Amino acid sequence: MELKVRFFALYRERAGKNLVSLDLPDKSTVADLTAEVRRRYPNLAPPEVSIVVAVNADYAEPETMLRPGDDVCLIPPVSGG
Amino acid sequence: MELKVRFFALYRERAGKNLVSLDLPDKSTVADLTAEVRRRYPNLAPPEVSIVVAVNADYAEPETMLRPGDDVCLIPPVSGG
Amino acid sequence: MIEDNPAIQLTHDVLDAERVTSLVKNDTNGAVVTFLGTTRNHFQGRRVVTLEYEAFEEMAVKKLEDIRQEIRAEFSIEDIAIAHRIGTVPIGEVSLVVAVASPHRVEAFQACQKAVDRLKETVPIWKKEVFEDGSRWVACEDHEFEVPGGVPASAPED
Amino acid sequence: MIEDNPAIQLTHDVLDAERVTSLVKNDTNGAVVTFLGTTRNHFQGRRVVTLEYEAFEEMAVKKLEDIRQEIRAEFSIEDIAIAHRIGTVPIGEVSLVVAVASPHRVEAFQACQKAVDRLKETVPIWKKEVFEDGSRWVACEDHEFEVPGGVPASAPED
Repeated sequence: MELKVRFFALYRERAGKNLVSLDLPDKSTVADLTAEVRRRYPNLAPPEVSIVVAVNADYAEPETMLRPGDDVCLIPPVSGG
Repeated sequence: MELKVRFFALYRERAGKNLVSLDLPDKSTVADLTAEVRRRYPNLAPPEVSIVVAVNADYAEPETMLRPGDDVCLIPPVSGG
Repeated sequence: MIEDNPAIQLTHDVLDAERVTSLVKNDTNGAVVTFLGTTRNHFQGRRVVTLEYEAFEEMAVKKLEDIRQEIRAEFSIEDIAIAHRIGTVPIGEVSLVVAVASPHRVEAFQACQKAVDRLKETVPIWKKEVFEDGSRWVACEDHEFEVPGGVPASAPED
Repeated sequence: MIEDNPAIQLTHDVLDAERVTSLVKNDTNGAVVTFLGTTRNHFQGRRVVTLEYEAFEEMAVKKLEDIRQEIRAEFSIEDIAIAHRIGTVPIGEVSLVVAVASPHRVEAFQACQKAVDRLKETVPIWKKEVFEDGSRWVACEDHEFEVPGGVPASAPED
């Protein structure tokens, strides 16, 4: 399935894009997606820092299964206030 | 010595006055003054509640010695805010 | 206003919380915590019609300044301003503003709360709740302050 | 403003702290605590020229509303309003307003502080400090977030 993935803030700047299309096998999980993101953008985050993902505007666990049409966003460490 | 004593809030209302002249022996203390106040105004405060006194706009201990010309005020329990 | 220090205000006028807060804001502070005390419309189910604040003004101003200095020493905070309204304060209006600013928020919250606590313990200001059928000096006319055979606390006093 | 709930505001405009506070005030509340986050002019000795806030707006609004509901459940508080500014925020201006009102002050202080803490943990908003010679995403570009051989954190990014 093809998924649109949005990048914000530091990730947007490091990737040089705010939207990326990824082709993933059906039944891929959030963990599969972040692994693919790391392959394509090795400089996004150091290996020991996990990449947080929001699916349909809520935080998702690594084992969450993705579905076609999901709104997927990568969330760098937040710093509002 | 003669001392002017000011009453505020509940004490003012219970005494029916905001200023009283008291004649006290020289070298009287704050405790002597409150004893005299209680004799003249037995309904001011119950015996188990101590009457707080400010001398020259600061809280005074019971053993503080009074001097002629001191600004003496009786301070009911405060409730600002 | 009783004296020249703009960070301490005791006034019969309506309080301007924005003005008090602006006294503490500056470009090195990242956090501003403001407390507003507002007059409530009920006490133990009785409807409060209005509130009357009385102050021993000279001493109240001194005690408020003491609190400012205490807070500055305890929390390494420079910027704190306090304003208290006295006289008649209609229900829902602001009787107290305490504004504290600090580079960091934890200190700002702690310092503001401590300043309000100290004010309620030490500053000679008294609040009277006026009901439709009587009145009550808050903190004074609690159970332990009843005088046997004395003036009943809930009697009309004005 | 992203949606209809007036107690949650995400905006590119200057924040009006008085308006946010007025949303929580009512005659049954005796205590209002307001937190203002303001933009600081320095970071570790470097002069900050301006700040840029970026948000994942749809999710940020949802998360802010989650915080309101959490606070209401935990502290039995009804009245809480949050406003966050995004985009460019000049130094010294307000980026965040959290206002909480309660009949009693202890709960108001605790609830306000908790709301600010939760916001900084969970709401997808990012702050970039812009220096004269570079910039830095706060919280991201700490030591542990450096990518070996990657983009140096202090390099000019725009």
